[in-house]
Formats: sequence, structure tokens, C-alpha cells
Amino acid sequence: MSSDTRVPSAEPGSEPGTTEVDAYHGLELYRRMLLIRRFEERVYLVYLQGEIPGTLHQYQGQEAVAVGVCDVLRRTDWITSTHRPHGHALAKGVDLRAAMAELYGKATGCCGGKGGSMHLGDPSVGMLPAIAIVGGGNTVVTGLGLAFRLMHTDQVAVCFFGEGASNEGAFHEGLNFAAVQHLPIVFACENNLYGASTPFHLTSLVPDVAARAAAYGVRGEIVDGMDVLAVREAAGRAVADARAGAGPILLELKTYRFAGHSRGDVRGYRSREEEALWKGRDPIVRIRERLALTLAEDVLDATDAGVEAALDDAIEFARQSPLPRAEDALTDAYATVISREPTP
Amino acid sequence: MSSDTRVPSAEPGSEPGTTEVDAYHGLELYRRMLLIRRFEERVYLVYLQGEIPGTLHQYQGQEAVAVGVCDVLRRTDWITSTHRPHGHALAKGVDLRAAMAELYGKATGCCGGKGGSMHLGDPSVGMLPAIAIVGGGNTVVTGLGLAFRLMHTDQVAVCFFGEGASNEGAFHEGLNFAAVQHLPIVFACENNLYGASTPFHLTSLVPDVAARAAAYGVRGEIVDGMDVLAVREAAGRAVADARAGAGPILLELKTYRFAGHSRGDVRGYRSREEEALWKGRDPIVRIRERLALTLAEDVLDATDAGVEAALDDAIEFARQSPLPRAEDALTDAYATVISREPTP
Amino acid sequence: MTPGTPPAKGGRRLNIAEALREAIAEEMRHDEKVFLIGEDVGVPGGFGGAFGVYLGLTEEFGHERIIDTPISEKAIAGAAVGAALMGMRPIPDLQYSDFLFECMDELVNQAAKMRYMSNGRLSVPMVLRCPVGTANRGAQHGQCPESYFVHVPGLKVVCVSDAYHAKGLLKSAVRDDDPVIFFEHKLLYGSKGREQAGGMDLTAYVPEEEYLFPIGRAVVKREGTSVTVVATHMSLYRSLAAAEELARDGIECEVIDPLTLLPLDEETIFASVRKTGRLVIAHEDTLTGGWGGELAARVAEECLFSLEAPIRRVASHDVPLPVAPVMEQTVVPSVARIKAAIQSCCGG
Amino acid sequence: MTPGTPPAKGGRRLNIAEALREAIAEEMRHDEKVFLIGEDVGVPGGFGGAFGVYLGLTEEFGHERIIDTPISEKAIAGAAVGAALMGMRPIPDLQYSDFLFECMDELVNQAAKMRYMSNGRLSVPMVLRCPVGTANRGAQHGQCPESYFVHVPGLKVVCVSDAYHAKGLLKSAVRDDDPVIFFEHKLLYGSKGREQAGGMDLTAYVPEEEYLFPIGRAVVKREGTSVTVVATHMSLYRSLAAAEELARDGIECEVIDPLTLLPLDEETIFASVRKTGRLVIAHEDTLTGGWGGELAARVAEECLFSLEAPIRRVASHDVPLPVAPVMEQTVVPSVARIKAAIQSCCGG
Ligand SMILES: Cc1ncc(C[n+]2csc(CCOP(=O)(O)OP(=O)(O)O)c2C)c(N)n1
Ligand SMILES: Cc1ncc(C[n+]2csc(CCOP(=O)(O)OP(=O)(O)O)c2C)c(N)n1
Ligand SMILES: [Mg+2]
Ligand SMILES: [Mg+2]
Repeated sequence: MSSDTRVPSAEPGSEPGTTEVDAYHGLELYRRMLLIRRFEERVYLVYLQGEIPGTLHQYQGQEAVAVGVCDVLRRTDWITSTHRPHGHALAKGVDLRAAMAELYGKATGCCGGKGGSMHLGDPSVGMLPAIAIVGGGNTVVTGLGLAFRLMHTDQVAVCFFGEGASNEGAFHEGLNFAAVQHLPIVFACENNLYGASTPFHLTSLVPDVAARAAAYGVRGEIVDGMDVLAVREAAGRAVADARAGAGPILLELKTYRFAGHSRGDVRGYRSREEEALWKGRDPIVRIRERLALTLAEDVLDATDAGVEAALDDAIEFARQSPLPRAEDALTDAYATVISREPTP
Repeated sequence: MSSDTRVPSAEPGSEPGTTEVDAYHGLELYRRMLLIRRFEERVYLVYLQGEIPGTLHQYQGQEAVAVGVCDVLRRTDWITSTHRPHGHALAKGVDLRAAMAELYGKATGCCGGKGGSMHLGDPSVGMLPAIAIVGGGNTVVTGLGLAFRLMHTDQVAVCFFGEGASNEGAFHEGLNFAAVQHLPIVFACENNLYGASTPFHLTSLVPDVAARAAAYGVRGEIVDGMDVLAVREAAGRAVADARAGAGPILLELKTYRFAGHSRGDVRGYRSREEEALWKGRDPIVRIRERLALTLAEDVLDATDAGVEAALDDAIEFARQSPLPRAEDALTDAYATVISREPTP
Repeated sequence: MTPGTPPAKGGRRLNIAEALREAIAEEMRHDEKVFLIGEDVGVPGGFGGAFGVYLGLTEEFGHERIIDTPISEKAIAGAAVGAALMGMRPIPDLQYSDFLFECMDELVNQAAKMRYMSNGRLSVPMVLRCPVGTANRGAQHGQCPESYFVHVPGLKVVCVSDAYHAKGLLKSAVRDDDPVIFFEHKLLYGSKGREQAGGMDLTAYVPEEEYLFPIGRAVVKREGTSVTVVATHMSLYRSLAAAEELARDGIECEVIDPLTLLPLDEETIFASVRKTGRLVIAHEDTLTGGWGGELAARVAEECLFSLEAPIRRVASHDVPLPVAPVMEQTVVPSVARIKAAIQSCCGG
Repeated sequence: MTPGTPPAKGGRRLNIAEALREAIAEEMRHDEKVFLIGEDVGVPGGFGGAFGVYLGLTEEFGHERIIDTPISEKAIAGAAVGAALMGMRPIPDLQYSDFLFECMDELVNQAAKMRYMSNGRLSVPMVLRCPVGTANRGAQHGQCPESYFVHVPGLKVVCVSDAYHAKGLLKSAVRDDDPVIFFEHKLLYGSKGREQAGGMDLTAYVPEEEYLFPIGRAVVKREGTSVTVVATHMSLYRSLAAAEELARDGIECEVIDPLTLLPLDEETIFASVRKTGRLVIAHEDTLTGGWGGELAARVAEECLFSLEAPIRRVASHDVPLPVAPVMEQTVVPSVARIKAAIQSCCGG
């Protein structure tokens, strides 16, 4: 890490002028990762208390991926996400309160309570409603890239997906189409070893999703997804290439989800040893240790406290927010309504 | 070619004891290829005369593939086919009269007039009704392989498909699933350079479909699809491996369709030079020339005459055959009919 | 036990998840051609399917017959079609019905048409099990897409609402030579306890002895003379609740569970409509183009002059599913909406 | 020209293929966000789409805006959805409607739901063009799958039967902010000459001046007082032929082309049914679960007491399509079947 003193980027969307990251920038990466981690942990607690309806797919352990990738994106770049979108949303800049309120099913949620945990998104920061169909984003993202090309902008789209999704037909059609059209897209595969309960080796004879890129004439690259600086560096190159017109790239980010697949998963399909091994690579611990070499402990502690305060605020905001009106359920299926609306 | 004097195999289903082919066997390969070629040419003529309803996707130029592959299959092995199934059907042993009558939409057709040109098939010789959805066979064939494994038979399934189909999600899901399950399947991709009017290089950055096999941990092999002996040799190894439990294989047979995509295609999307180049590799001309080195000319001429006579007979059979009854349209949607049948 | 006999009171009670598990185990023992295939169905230490229906089955049947797949719905459905064509009897699993849209080609163009295209020489005996229904998971994890499949000639469509019929119908479906799409409602499995279904008792009498319940037969869940109510899944229970409330006002509902939507048991339903002269249909699938429309159309054709009131349909409103409970409950048919429809039908 | 004015006699006549081509060209000139995407749509020396609709367009608009794709229906539909979300107005092409089943997820779960999930902040303005209809190509190349899409909240569904409405509706669909599935019948394009459609005149008056025809409006093709007949595509022309024949027996059919199936112009149809007291519905999509059932159900709910006879539906029988013409013609609605239904409806 350099001791460069450039002003840290205060929010996602900062252009990566260099692959180097100074201490203040590193602190910001740490803060965002911690925000995601603590968001997930606190959400789980309020979920258990019955405050959040439905189900949750959580992101603990994978924070370096979302934060590292989104750090090299502009606000005008777009991402697609999955059933496990909390980390992506916070990393791309979805308002914390609005994300929390959405989980609570409140009118102030980023989707007005219509989306919920699996469909977090916010067009104003460049995030589609997350797509909870595995592989669903892999075809839709090509349209984003196509639009950018047709509109002659230099925007880039990032498609987040899991290694499990790489077995869907959508992975194949999306990547191939993006390749032949040279679209400005980064396919960011988070290989956390499992799709629900199923280990990847039961569903693919090739251990690396990146190896599949060759089938499309696309560059595939394996990245340590537990190291935010490594992710940021690789994503920075990938995004810059895509932006420059070099076509799509497939990044495979080797990572691990510390929690179960969804709430209530007791993780009987994997060993505690394996979990401990990956816990030992906790990306947040790693960056904190590195930061501690150059930053005073109380700077870090203050950051931690700031995260906690922001979460206190967001949870309180969500709790206090009004419920949607029942009749709001019946709007927004169409932009132009021609027929009579049904009555509740 | 050896001068071995083993009895030639009279019909598809002969076990390939060796990769060598004697003159009589070679003659039989020639006869089958010629049968397909002349079938297509004569069908086209009667089609133009209005004797055949609907449309036609013809197989001229690709005969070495169907004949070479099916020659190493047993009658109890199965194939899946495509919108271009005439060659596969005749090579796998569908009765010539029944195939012709099916094109005529007659009750004596191999599908009773219900299938037509795009759905030729006959369970008694191991051919499913051809699937005219591009890539459709690529997932269904996995079930054949799975059934063989579950029933502990040593049957093999072959999935014929075009290079265009290799861009469908079905290609990806089917091949990957077959790979992880080690299913006894040969995926036989006929790369004839075009999918309808679209050249493959517009739709894939990798020129060889075989190169995609690596993405699934599967062996991919490129074969000269204009040389029936080369096809037979490669298919023989592939089928033997699959039968022995080595899992699926992807063969890419480089070939060319001499005719348009379907009847009425004036082939404006490709050059006459390219066509001439491939015409120069006509697989039937090639094997006839090789056979002429060891067999007397009149043996070959007699074979030609035999093919013509068989086609005369088949066309006459189809012409004379009765139409299906109108009400036959309403049966066979279900094996067990519970509700009242609609009345015509 | 005579096929079709309705469940008696008392005796051994199972929930739907248990009844389905028992049906699968019995059929796997009975016919070695039966096998399971899907995502997360048999992983050691795993979920036993998204709703735990398969828990314990790999211990008895092994991984050869309980096949874990990649996340590849086209391959799952395609493999089932292909294996069925070879004479096997696969039971593919689709975790959530919402994922059916990933393998429509295999179902609509292949499973449903292969028999016909082969002129009746092949058949496709498979049972695709799909959980449906709203449970606070939003637009892509709560749909009830039964009606799409009611529109596919060549398929059969079953919806089960209690353990007795779930078991008997699943066994019949496995033995049926046609492809069956088998819809189960998430809130009715019973594997997650009763609170999810609003405190309902999610068990039913399931005899120890083997029995089948035939495809294509509806059951009258409650007799009545004022109005016929046809409903499936959660809407059935909501209709029964509405019926109890309305009985106090002297409206006696005849509540019918069609169980099979394709082919529909017209005989039972028409007989009831001819008796009551009134029809209300309730389902959680969306209104426009829903199967309720098909039923209404048939009644309007066959029993028009028996009708004393317009046919009313109560269905999910024509919108995607929102996740916030207050909106979600607005979209799906409630007891109140069903009750209001019945009242209006009865001139209330 | 006032939107919705019916075509006058005489003047410039185009067939549907020409009218669609003109609509696309006008919209591409009018809005640079409009583009085409599909298989074989713009290959030099190629087909100009499976039915020649795009011939000549690449010359004007180039390959940037007429995008040839791999055979990847999911990518085609997905790319259209994604581009539409970014504000583009894609016109994806699907060669044959039968291939819709390859991209149902993109249509049902993404295109139709994205706007709702985003709480109305995004929309998906795209028009998916799909040829339907039987033309001796068998079970996988002749389906009329309109009804599946009528069941998808969030989509709009249009069926066009003549050049005038084809042009006006396609232009409206391109400008509409919602995803529209646009169904055209192969035998009605006119690009292959009239013999395919049994000698019908496949051209209609299409003014030189620009006009739009609104989504959601039906047209009365023939006025009458005895019975209302609602029909689309080839079934519309067969209904009109039946009407001519029946007029000789004094049965005066009011024949309506709904044009938009979702949302349906209930006003026009209900008004007619209230006038005639009788309803026959004809479509080439299969009967059970077809959109005719939905229409019948709505009429049975809203106009029950206007009905003097049971509602009759004439549709393709509930089987896959056979290829032999004698069987095929048995399956699809014929003039004779439509006539018989009208007669029975009129007490004949
Ligand atoms: C098309 C589809 N099939 C199945 C599912 C059910 N499902 C939800 S998440 C999941 C596992 C996804 O694995 P992966 O892509 O590796 O992502 P991860 O959960 O590990 O983040 C499955 C099978 C789904 N949502 N969509
Ligand atoms: C799913 C699907 N998409 C499109 C088509 C239309 N279509 C029929 S054949 C064909 C080209 C197929 O190319 P390829 O797979 O290379 O086979 P070939 O025709 O060259 O034998 C296309 C696009 C189809 N039948 N099915
Ligand atoms: Mg994973
Ligand atoms: Mg090809």
C-alpha cells in the first residue's frame, strides 16, 4: 500500500486513477466492507426477532468482491445482482436506509416494499432490481452493454453471479453474445464453492469458472476474492479494458460465504474445518491488519463506531417508516395503463 | 482401405470390430451416402411438383457424417436429430418407404403423417422423433444416457446438432450435465459453417465448436466431416469410449451443406467460390474414387442403380399410400385419455 | 382401500411433505424405473429438496437414483424427458415453480409433443414436482403458474391441497404414462409448522395401506346448495373458511377441490353448478388467462341456463407479487374477497 | 389522419410484411433508440428475417442498429430487456413463436416484472415480434401461443390481421413504454403470394401519411345483429367468410377483431354482446386455457343476463399440430366449424 495522500474517494463512483490505494482509500474500502458485514449480522438479528418478512440470502465473507469491484465503477456504470444482493447494493451506493427499509417491507424502501431482499436495486446509482433467478442477470446485462454501445457512452456494466449460475444456459448465451458483440461488460463470478447445498465439484468437472471463458474467445482471470486490493486491481483492469472497447471479461473471484445459503441453513453439507480455513482469510480482518500498519488504532475504531451508528440509524429509520398502502400493490405493473385497474 | 474379405455389414447396427473398412463395407457406406444424396435430390423434385407439403431442410453434402457415425452404432443405440433429419434417419435405418411416406404426409409414414419432414424418427431403430427446436436434442439426449446407466445397459446415445446450436443454452446445460454424470453420449456437432443465413464467425469468436468441450472437462475432437472413413474412425473411438464408461465426447465434424438452408433459399449470403471449394470435397465422390481402386466399375454402377430403384419404389409407395384419416389428428396426444375427446 | 375414498377422521395423520415422501419411497420400491432428479435433492448433509420432502430418501435409495444436478433447469427437464422416453419414470424437482420458465421448451415442445409426433409409439411418463404460492419472497419466488400448463395439450396438471390426496395423486402420477406437472403449495407442506399457514391443521388422515387417488377426479370438500365454489391450494382453505362464516347467514356453499386441472372433472363440477345455479372460482394464480376463466367458459357453454347469477372469479390481481406483506395480502385472494364474491353471487 | 380511423377502400395497398417494414423504418427514423435484434435479420445476402420483413432495412440503417445474433433466444430476449431498461426501444425478432419457450424467463420473470420490482422507476419498452400459425410445418413450427402471454401481468399482447392495423399498432407498440408481444400470422404476411392463404387478398389500404393505431382498441369488421363473433388472425377471415355464408340464411354476424388481447377492449365487445345476445369466439390457439376462455368468462360475469345462448368457442383442438394437411386442417378452426358454432349459437 502506498503512502500517497490523495483525498480518499468518499463514495463509489470514484475513478481509479491508479491501481494503487492509499491509506485513506484503504480505510474507505474497509469501512464499506465492514458496513456490509455488520449490515448482514444485524439484519439477521432483527430477522430472527420477526421484524423482516420472507427470507434472506446473506453476504458475509464475500465483501471484498462487491466492494473491490464497485470501487472501480462510476455512478453511471450499472450492475446486475442476484438473490444475494445486499452486499452489491451497499457497495454500489444504494442508500443504506432505503436498503434496510426495503428489507422491512416499508414504503421508504428502495423499491417501495415491492422488491424485498432479493430485488434490491436503485436506478439512480446504477443498480437494476436484483434478479433472483439464477443466471437471470447474465442475459439481461448484455442489453445494458448494447445500449451503452448504441448510445455511444463509455459506460460499463458488471454482472455479478455465482459459480452455480455458470451452469445455467443463460451464462453461456450471455457471455457468448457479449463476446461476439464486444460489449463493455465485466462478468464477475463469485465462486464461493457452493450453490445452495451443492458443492461446485458435483456440478462441473472444471474447478475454475474462469476456464470457461476460452469457449467464447474471452479472457478469464482468477482473483483472490478474499483480498479487496487484489479484487480492486483486477476489476480496475477489467473495467478499464471494457470501457476502452476490448469487449467482455470474465473474472472469477474465489471466495466463501461464512453464513448458510439462506436463513435457517445449518450447513450440514460442509465441514467446520473448511469453514475455519476460510474464516482465516476473512477479507475484513486482512485489510484491517494492513491498515493498522499505517493508521492509528483509534482511526479504525472510529470507523467501526461510525458503521454501527449508521446501522442504528438505518434500522431505526426502517422501523419508523410507514408501511406501503395496500393499494400500492396494484400500481406499477404497467407504465401506461389502458384497462381498468382491479380493486383491492 | 484393406482387402479384408469379411462379409459387409448389411445394415446399420453392425459392431465395428476394427477401425478398418474392407471394400464391401466401403461399398455399403457408399451406398448409404448415395441413398441419402439421391433421396434429397429426388425429394426436392417431387416437392417442387407439389407432392410434399410444408418445407424441407436438406442434407446434401453432409452424408459422410450421418453414415460414418451411424455405421458404428448398434440398432439398440439411439440418436437424436434436428430440423435437418433425413440423412440421420436413413443412416440409422429408418425404413426408406416409411421415411418417404412421412414426407408425403401419408398414414404409412414413420410417424403416421403426424411428424413430417422435421420430426422423422422410429423407435424401433433407435431414433427419437427429430427435434426441430435448435438445441432441443442437447438436453433430451442426457436422459437417454441416464436411462442407459440406470438400466445398466451398455447402450450409447448420439446427439446430432449444428454449429449454430452450440450457441444455445441447451448445448451448455446438456454437455455439462452429461459430463458430470459421465453419461454414454457422443455429441456430434455438424459444423457446416452456417446456421440458416448466418456464418458461424458472426456468432462465435472461437472457430471450432470442439474447443468448447474443455469448458466441461470433456474431450473435443475435430474430424473431417467430408470423409466418411475419417468420421467412422473417430466416431468408432468415441462410441467405444462412451460405451466403456469414459463419459461423453464432443466430435466436431467439419462439413458443408450443398443446398440452401431450406427450400427456396437462394444462398445469397455465401459465395459461389466457397461452394465450389466444398463441392470439390464431395464425400460421395471421394469414396467412390477410392472404391474404384479395388472394385469394378460395374459393381459401383449396379449400386447406383439399386439406389435409384429403391427410391423409385419408395416414391411410388408414398404416392400410393392412403392419407391419414382426419380424425387420427385427435389421437395420441395422451397415452391415457381421461377426458372426452374433442370432435372434429 | 378403494381408490378415491375420502379420508376418514382420526387414524394416522401426516402432513403433505411426509405424505409425498412416503409416496415417493413406495413408488421407488415398487418400480426400479422411478428416480428423482433436481438441484439440492440428495446432497449429503443438505436440504433434502427445497422443502425437505426428500429427507432420508438417499439413505434408502442411494445417489444412483437420487440425482443431484447442476443449476440447469433445461438439463433437469430434458434429462427427465429423455429418460421417460426410454421407459424410466423420473420425478424431476424444480425447487420453485418460478423456475419453470427456464425449461418451458423441454416441457411444452418436447415432453408434451413427443408422444404425438411419434404417432403414439413413445410416451413420456414423468412427474415434475413444483412448489407454488406466495410466501413473502417477492415477484420471482411466489408465482402460481398452473394456468400456463393447463394450456398445454399433452400435459396433465395436478394441484394438491392435503396429505391424503397428495399421496394418492402422486402415486397415480408416477404410474401414469403421460407427463404430469404436480403443483404443491409452499404454505401447505406442513414441514415448517402451522404458523405459516395461519394456524391451520396441516395434517390429514393417510392410511397405512397403499392406495391411489385417480387423476382427473375432483372432490367435494363441503356440501351445500346455495353456491358452488371451486378452489385449489390455499384458496381452497380460504373458501372453506368463508363458507363457514357464510353458513351463519344461511348461505350454504358447496366447496369443490378440483385436484386435477387438466383434464378437469367436469362431471362433478357441472353437477354441482346445476344443483346450486351459482359458481365462484378461487385461485392464487393471476386472474386474466387463469384456469378459472377456462372453467367459467365451460360452464357458460354447458350449464348456461342453470346459472342464476354471473360467475365470479377471485384470483390474484394482475400484477407481479410484491414482497411487503401488506401488499402481498392485497394481491392474493383473501377470505374476505372470496366471501364478498360469494355474497355478490348469491345476490348479497 | 385520426388514430383509429378504419381503412378506406382504394388508395395505396400494402401487404402486412410491407406495412411492418414501413412501420419499422419510420420508427427507426423517428427515434434513434429503436433497433432490431434477432437471428438472420440483417445478414448480407440473407433472408431479411424469416419472413422477409426486414429486406432492405440494413441498407438504410446499417448493422449497428440491425443486429444479427447467435441462435440464442435467451440472449436475444435478455438483451432486449436490458437495452429497454436503459431507455432503448428494441424490436427483438423470434422467427417462429414456437421458440418463445426458449426465453420465457426473460419475458415472464424479467421483462414483465422489472418495472414493478423497481417500484415504477424503470420500464421495459420493447416489442417482441413473433410469427404464429399453422403452415404444414408440424408440432414445433406452427403454434399460436398468444394465450400464454395474455396470462402475464406486465406484458401487452397484440395480434394483427391486416396491413393497416399492423402498421398502426406496431408503431404504437414501439412507442409504448411497456413490453409488447406482437403476434403476426404467417399466412397473412402476403410476402409469399396469395395462394397460401387460400386466394385471399392480403393487402389493405395503408395511407402514405403517418398514423398510429392505439393498443387496446378492437375494431368491428362487420356489423350485424344476430350474434357477435370475436376472432383474430386467420380465424377472423374464416369468421368473415362464415358470416357471408350465413347472411344468406338471415344470420347477421357482427364480427370483431380484438387486435389487442391484453388489455382487451371490453367496451367494444361487451356492447356488441349486449346488442346481439350471442357470442362465438374463434382462435387458432388451442382451446383449453386459450384466451377465448378468458373472454367468455368475462362476458359470463359482466353480460350474463344479456346472453340468449351459451357462449361457443371454436379453437384448435387440444393436440399438438400434425403435419399432414388433412389432419392439420382438422385441428385448426375451419370456416365450417365456425359456421356450425354460430348456427348452434343462433339456435340453428
Ligand atoms: C433458475 C433458478 N434455479 C434455482 C434457483 C434456486 N436457487 C437460489 S440460489 C441457488 C444457488 C445459487 O448458487 P450460486 O450461483 O453459486 O450463488 P450463491 O448462492 O452461492 O451466491 C439456487 C439453486 C433459482 N433462484 N433460480
Ligand atoms: C430454438 C430455435 N431457434 C431458431 C430456430 C430456427 N432455425 C431453424 S434451423 C436454424 C439454423 C440452425 O443452424 P445449425 O444448428 O448450424 O444447423 P444447420 O441448419 O446448419 O444444420 C435456425 C435458426 C429453431 N428451429 N429453433
Ligand atoms: Mg455459489
Ligand atoms: Mg450449421
